[in-house]
Parts: sequence; C-alpha cells; structure tokens
Amino acid sequence: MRSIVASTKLKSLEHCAAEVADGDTVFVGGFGHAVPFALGHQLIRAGRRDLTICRSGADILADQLIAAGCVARVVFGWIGNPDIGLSHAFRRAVADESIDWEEWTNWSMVLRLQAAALGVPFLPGRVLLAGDTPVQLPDLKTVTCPYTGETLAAVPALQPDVAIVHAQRADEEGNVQMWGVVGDTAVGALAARRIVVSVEEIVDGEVIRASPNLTIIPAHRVAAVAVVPWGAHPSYVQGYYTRDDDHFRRYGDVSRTAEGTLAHLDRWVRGVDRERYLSMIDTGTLVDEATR
Amino acid sequence: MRSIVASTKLKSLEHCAAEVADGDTVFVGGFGHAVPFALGHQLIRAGRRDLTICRSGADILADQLIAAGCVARVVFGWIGNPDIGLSHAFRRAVADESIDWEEWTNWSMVLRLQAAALGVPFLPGRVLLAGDTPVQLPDLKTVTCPYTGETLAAVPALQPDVAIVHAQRADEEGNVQMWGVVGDTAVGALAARRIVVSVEEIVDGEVIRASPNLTIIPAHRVAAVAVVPWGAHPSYVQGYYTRDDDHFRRYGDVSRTAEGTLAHLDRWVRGVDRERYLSMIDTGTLVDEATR
Amino acid sequence: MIDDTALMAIAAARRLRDGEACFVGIGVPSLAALIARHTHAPGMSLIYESGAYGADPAVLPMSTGSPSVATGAACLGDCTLVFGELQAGRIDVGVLSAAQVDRRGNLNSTVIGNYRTPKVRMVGSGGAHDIASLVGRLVIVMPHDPRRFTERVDFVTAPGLGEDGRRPVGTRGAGPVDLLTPRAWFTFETGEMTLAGLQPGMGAVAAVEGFSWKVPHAEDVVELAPPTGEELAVLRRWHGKVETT
Amino acid sequence: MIDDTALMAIAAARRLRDGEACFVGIGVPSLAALIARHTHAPGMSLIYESGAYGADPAVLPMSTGSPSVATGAACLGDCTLVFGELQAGRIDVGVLSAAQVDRRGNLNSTVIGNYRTPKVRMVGSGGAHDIASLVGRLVIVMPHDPRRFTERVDFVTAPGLGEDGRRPVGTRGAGPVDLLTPRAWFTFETGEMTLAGLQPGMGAVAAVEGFSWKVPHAEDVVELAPPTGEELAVLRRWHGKVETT
Repeated sequence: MRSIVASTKLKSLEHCAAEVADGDTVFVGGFGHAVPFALGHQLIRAGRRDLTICRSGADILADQLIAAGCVARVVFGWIGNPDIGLSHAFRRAVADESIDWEEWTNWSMVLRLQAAALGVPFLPGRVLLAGDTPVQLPDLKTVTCPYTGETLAAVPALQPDVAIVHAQRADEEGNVQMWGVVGDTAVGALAARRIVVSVEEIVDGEVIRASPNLTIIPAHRVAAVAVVPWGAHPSYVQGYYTRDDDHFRRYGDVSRTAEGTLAHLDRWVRGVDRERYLSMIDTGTLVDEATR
Repeated sequence: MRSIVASTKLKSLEHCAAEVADGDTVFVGGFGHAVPFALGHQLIRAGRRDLTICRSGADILADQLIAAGCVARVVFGWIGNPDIGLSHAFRRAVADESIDWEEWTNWSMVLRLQAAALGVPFLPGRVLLAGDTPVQLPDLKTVTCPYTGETLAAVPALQPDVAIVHAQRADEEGNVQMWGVVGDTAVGALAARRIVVSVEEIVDGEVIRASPNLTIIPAHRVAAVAVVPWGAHPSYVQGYYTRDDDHFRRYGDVSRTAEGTLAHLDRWVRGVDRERYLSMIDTGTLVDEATR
Repeated sequence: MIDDTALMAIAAARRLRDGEACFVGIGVPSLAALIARHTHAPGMSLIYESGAYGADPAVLPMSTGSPSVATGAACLGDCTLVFGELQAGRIDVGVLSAAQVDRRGNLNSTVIGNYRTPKVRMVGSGGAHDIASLVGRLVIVMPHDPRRFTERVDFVTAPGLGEDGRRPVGTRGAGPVDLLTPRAWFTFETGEMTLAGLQPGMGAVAAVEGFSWKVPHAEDVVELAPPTGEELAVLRRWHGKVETT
Repeated sequence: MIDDTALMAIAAARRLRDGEACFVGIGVPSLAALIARHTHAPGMSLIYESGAYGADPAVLPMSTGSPSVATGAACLGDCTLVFGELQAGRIDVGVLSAAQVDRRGNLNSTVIGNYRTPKVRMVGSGGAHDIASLVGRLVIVMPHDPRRFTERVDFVTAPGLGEDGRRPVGTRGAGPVDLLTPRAWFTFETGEMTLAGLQPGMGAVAAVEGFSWKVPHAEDVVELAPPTGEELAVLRRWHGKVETT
C-alpha cells in the first residue's frame, strides 16, 4: 500500500540536461558538497547557450560553463576555486567584455532565492547597506519597516527557470534526499520553476519513507531524475566519496590560460561519456577516503 | 579530540522551568509532536504568572496553562484539542474577560517567528489581506514591494523571551536533535532569546556528530537541557512512544467545566512528581504502538 | 457502511486529480484525500501543514502532527517549507471543512456571534485562512447541518469569494470550487454557491433543507454516481479508525 | 615550524574567547579558530557559512562546504540558518582574511583597480560582506604584504569603519577590532588601524614596513608572548595539512 508509484521520474542524464533550454536562468546546486558536475558537463556537451547561471558561491563548474561558452550572465555571491584561486574563465570573460554579471553576497543571494521559494517579491535584509557592493547594484531598493521605521535592504526575489541539483539518492517518484552540507541547495531548488536532479542511486520508496526528514525536495516539485554515480566529482558526496582536491588544484593550474581550460574541457567533458570519465578518476582512493 | 565538552548544559527540570520568569513571552514548542508537557506542567507547579504564550497551533498544554492561571495573554494561529473540540479553558477565559489574546493564522505566526529568527522586524506575506482575521488585528500594517508595487502584509517579528522545547535527544553541550514532525518548533526556538529544552535522553557528542543534519538547535543557543523521559506525554515522540489519544479525549471531556479541569490538574500536575506521573500512564502500550 | 461521512468523503475524493499536490486538513478532508490517492489518484501528494509531503497515514490522524502523518511520509520538512510552497502558488488543491460556510464559500472556524463577546469561541484559523487565501483551488466538505450553512458567516476566517462573487483583493488561486455534503455537490462558478449535483437518491429540496437562503441550481443538476465497491473498500481502511485508543 | 602562518594564526586564536560562536572563513581564519578551540576555548563553536555549527575539521578545509567541515560537525543546517543567526546578532565573532585591508579595517576581495575594468578580478564577497556587516566583532588575519595594506581599499567588499572612524549606517556589531599579521597586532579602538603589539622580536618599524601611510601607535605597544608549546602542538595537527591529496 505504501509503495504505490504513480509514474516514474527516472530519465537519462541527457533527458535531464535537456530540461534546461537556451537562455534559461539556471540555479546550480551544491555548496562545495554535491556540485552537479555531471549535469553541468552535459549542458556543455549539448551546446547550451545564453544561460544565466546563479548561486551564492560558484566554483569551477561555473568557470567551466563560462569557458565553454554556455553562459551569457552570472549572478553570484562568490566565484572562484575554493582555497586555490580565481575563476580564470570568468576573469577573462570580464576582461574581454564577453560576459555580463551581477554581484551580490552569499547571504543576499540566499535571501533572493528564499524570497522566490516563499513566493514573495522581496525579503528585507540587514546587508547591502554599506560598502561598495550595493553601489554596484544600481537597481537595488530599500524598504522601510512600517513598525520600527528602520531602513532595510529590499532583497529582490530571484526565480530560476530551472535548478540542477545532485544529491545522494531519490526514489522513482522523485523524492530527493540529501545529507551532509546542504548550503543553499534546497532553497535554490525550491525557488526554481523546474527542478532536475542527478543522484548517486535510486532507492525504493520505502527507504525514503523510513527517513523522511532527509528529503530536501518533495517529488511533486521534481521534473526528472537521473542516476549518475560519481555525478558530483570532483566535488564530493557525503557517505559516498570524498572531494578530489587534486582535481581542483590541477584545474587551478590549467585554467590560467584559455587554451589550458579548453584542453581540460576536451579531456574531461566534450566527447567523453560517463564510462570514459569514470575510467579517468581514481575512484578507489576517493571512496576509501570517505570512509575514514 | 572530538569529544571535548566545554561545560554541561544539563540541568534539572525545575532549573529549566526556572529559566521562564513571570511576565515572559514564551514560545511553546511541539507541533502535535513533542509538545513540552513536562516543562509546561513544571511552570504550573512553580506558579508562574502573567505569561504570554505563543505558537501557531496550540493544543491542550496551552489550555492547561490557561486553566492554571499562568497566562495573561495568548498569541496563536489555532487553539483547541485536535479533532476533539475546543480549548475550553480559553473559551471560559474569553467569556469572563480574564485573558487577553491576539489571533493570527498558522502561516502568519510562523512568519512572525521566522522574522525574529532572521533578525528582521517584519517579513512580507501574502496572507492577512482578506476576510475578517486581519480586521481583528488593528495594528497590522502592509508594505509595498519597491520592485513590483504589490501590496503585501507586513507580518511583524515576534521574539519570545524564552522557548520551551521537547525533543528526542541532546548532548551535554546542548546540541538538540529532533526528527519526525518538526512543524514550527525549530523556527520558534531560534526566534527566542533563550531556549530551554527537555529531551528523552542525553547521548554522547559522538552520537550527535554522527548525524548532524538532525540537530535543530545548535548548542550555543541553548540555556539548559533536562532529561525527562516521557516528557511530551500525552503527545508523542517519534521513535520513542506514540500519542496517547485517549488522554486527549478524556481531557476533552473533563475540561468542559472549570471544576473538571482543575481536578485534572490536581491529578496530573500539581503535587505530582515525574515518578508518580509515569506510574499513572500505560507506558507499555504506548511504546508498543510506536514500534508498529 | 455508506454513512454521511462516506458519501461526503467519496464525493470529495472524486474532485481531486492524479498528480496533484493536495493540502489537507484533519477529519473528512484527510479521508477524502486518502480515498483519492488509493483509487484514481495514486500520484497525488498529501500535504499537511506540519511539514509533511506525500503523507500516507495508516489511520486517520487526529492532528496534522500526528504519528500517522509522520510515519511513512515521503518528506518531513517544516511549516516554512509547506506554507512557503503554498504561498509560491505550488499547491494545486486544498480540502477543508469548517464550522460554517456561506453562499460565497467563506469559511468560519473562529467564533459564532460577535468576535470579542462570542456565543461560541472556536479554534480559529490554523492554516485554513492561509490555504483558502493561496491554494490553487479549494474543495470544501460539510455535514448537512443547516446551522452550518448561512448566507453570511459570522466571521470570515478563510476567504472564499467576496460579495461581488469574485475573489477578494490579496488572495490568489481560484478559491472555493466544490462543496460536498452527504446530500449534494455545490459549485461556485457563478460566484455563489450553486446546486450542481445530488447524492444518489437525494432530491433537490432535501439537498438544501433548512438553509436560510434560496440556493440557485445549475442548468443541469446531475445525480452523482453511487460509491463504487473499490471506493468503499478503500474507505474502510480509514473510516472509523482514527488514531489508537 | 613557527612560520608566518603559525604566528598569525596563534595570535588570532588568542583574540577568541571560550564559549563564543565564531563565524570563520577558509584558510588562516579556520586555523586560528581551531587553535583556540583546542587550547583555551574548548566551548567555542566554529560556524561555517555552508550551515555547519560546532565544526571540528580533522584537516584544514579548502571550501566552507568541504568534507572536513561536515564530518563531525555538531549541527548541519543550511545557509539560511547560519546567516539568519548572524543577522539576528547571535554570532559573537568572525575571523576573515582578504586580498586588501585599509586603515579603516575595510576588506577587499572583489577587484584590484576599477570595478568594471579591473586589473585583477577576484572572487567577490562570498559571506565576507555579510559577516563584516553583522557579526559581534571582527578579527582579521593578513600576511605581511605591503600591497595588501592600503590607506583606502580599491573596493569595500566587507565594510569596516567609515572615514569618520565609526561604523557605517546599516551595519551592526563592533566591526573590526583586531588585525593580526606575522609581524604585529593592530586594533581599531580609535577608529583607525593602530599598532598595539609586536610579534616576538619584531620592531615597530618592521611591523608596518612598506605600508603607504603612517600607522599610529597605541600608548603601550606590547610584545606578544611567543607561541607556547601547547599552541604549537595543536597547530601542527592542521598546519600544512589541507584536505587530502
């Protein structure tokens, strides 16, 4: 009785990526943890164009999407290679004026997504009121509290067309479970009109329903789910595999030049299927590390 | 190394209840699940007065606090005995004008607490704009979105002086874990200046840190924790014991009169210690039900 | 077995569609949603204000936070999650009951009589105001008790339609679309409560017996199909079985 | 072993107090907080913007969302939880670094040069603006690199004090109170960066060597105590050990 499955949301990686259309505003999930590299790479392979990508802290997946020419605009709170250095493709795109961007802070980006998740056009915030960050946001408004008279930032809602998210597991109905670092993944997904998800594994509905507090996205919000083991590599998935820090370091080196970045994309993304990708990483070491 | 414990927050039930002062605004945790009956009953035994109690949906613990004369004011979204009937002590107090009250809705109460948890004086909402509920809130203001021009309710923050919460478990440092129905318990607790907690059991920090996603209140927000097995009875604690529906039904009967209510409080609260209380309930049946 | 509750719940269940996200209240609303989910709408998600999605209670819950709501749910978030989704317009349908309903589909669960000096002080809104203000459309279930049907409720807890028959400013969604009783099915397409169907064997007069105003009829007042064997079999899993004694 | 990082981190650790809730960034800020927690401040809670409270990383995390932040944390909420607590004024102290700092304690991690046509486009605020705007007080760690110390940063990512030496309107908390380098300890009590202490064996001239403006001295410029054996032993657990290769 409890295992009624109405219809399956289970689709291929290609199908999931096809939920993202040229010109869409895309929330990219993963706060250091469970970054949807496989879904993002599929967007590159599919030649998606003119995307606006948004999230609070954007790491090298954003850099790769920019380098591959998928991105017209970035809306972010931070963009770089954590603890290693800059987002070089973004830096170059700024220098040659080939990209537009809008720069917030991590909290104000979360508030923007939270506003959309709550269905309100803005949320009041106590940031973006000093320093130069608000100066670069000429359309930003303030709001006066009708009770206290205080001036707060009116942080505008940001509703992505689609969210791409990676997580530990889901059932066929599309209930998505994540644990470990959640960051802004749940709120960013819930803010979006459509949600597509890749997971390490599909489990029976009974497994999901045995620990419903871990479900971060309920099924009726999910458009499609793909099973993509290692789909967050080189980031990590709590309980499955650890972060491939060396990969981030190597990308920090090669991405210093446009040529190096494109060579990296040729090697790791373009024309590379998942089987080939997995053959190129030392999965044994990464799994072992996760169990320490 | 990971088990460093700075100082214990572990206190007696009496100590925890003493964190609530006469005249305080008290958030009462528990959304059907894990209602802090033991803490609330201790407030009655301690003769606390002039409290403002607040939460979204208030059940018979609120009724008992009112009947016992602890409460000057109720701020609520709903008040009653779920699926059984009215909050008779509240009904009588309204009739004899011995209580003040402020009536919202469950979502607007959650927004009020959420605003306090987020440190902002209001949140915009799409409720309280039609019908008679807003008419009874003469101080309620609206706010105009500076981007869309829409009129929204400006739902004012509600910061309780103290929250009383029951949960499954905590460690000595005060990290509180809850699973099952959370409702508005976490947001209401985080909204408050002080948080006092009773739990079914104290566990080692290692246990907490093995499943940190279940921690709803981090230790540094917690003033004191008491170990009170069955501390949510007659409500329930997921994984520990089920709801004592009969107790709610019996209270629904006896609470129809002031005399019946006071007799119930004499029998179950006043002059009754935890040992005596536990001897009066059929713990075996309730535990068995929980494992179904 | 085919008592009033069964007739109301089964008729309401038929107004719910497969694949919908359905925000439900306690009592007959829960029963209606469960019947739908276990007959023609297996992909419907039951949502409770306590934070539960995809709930599948084994017994009828007494509270939106009851053990049967939590156990076996697909997702247990918090109030902010479910009401946030509701406010963002992402919940298709709500099922509610109340103490009173009026010809505009306004619901009252707050007071009988005057607000500050009421004849009966009731439970208040809970999530009812929020659901009625925001959900995609509202299905109402009411026992046939003439005192519960009034031309104008004493207090509009949950807004339906205004005096002009349109949704009040500040609300979203279609508001009340269906009202089911053990005797009849009413709709609100014209802006007021209109008799649209009759429970099997029921007459049009009996359908509104005791109501204090003249309820208009739709052009075609249909007779509702009797409960099917499947519906009754499913109903029996929950009907009369509230949470443990 | 007592390299620049060690000197900076240990001196910063001493500015943190037992029992505090401490919002930390990646790198030396994390190292400083870990030293404090494992020496004099066992009851301090390390908070990362990814949602972690009471984090206790076994190796120095490369990202605020790294495995070492998650594993062994006391609480993993989400960004809304931690930034909400920050905005509500409930986080006592933050520890940050940046590309540039100025005499008013403003931090820049956004651009060198002009904003739209920069010489170097950097990573941006992340949580730095939010932490500096809202935290109880801010401790800054900076390597001694004269290019990083300017009278006015190119871009105020994270607001410190205004030109009048006071906190800008719209910010909360005390703002920058301590700045630690491998050579010195600076404070901002007077409204501008002031030399308050020297690392062991360091002279007052070397402390500000290469800085483009004249940094005032406190009345008593103290000599900081050298790292203790305990501090160095604790430091060695993390120093140089970033996440797995």
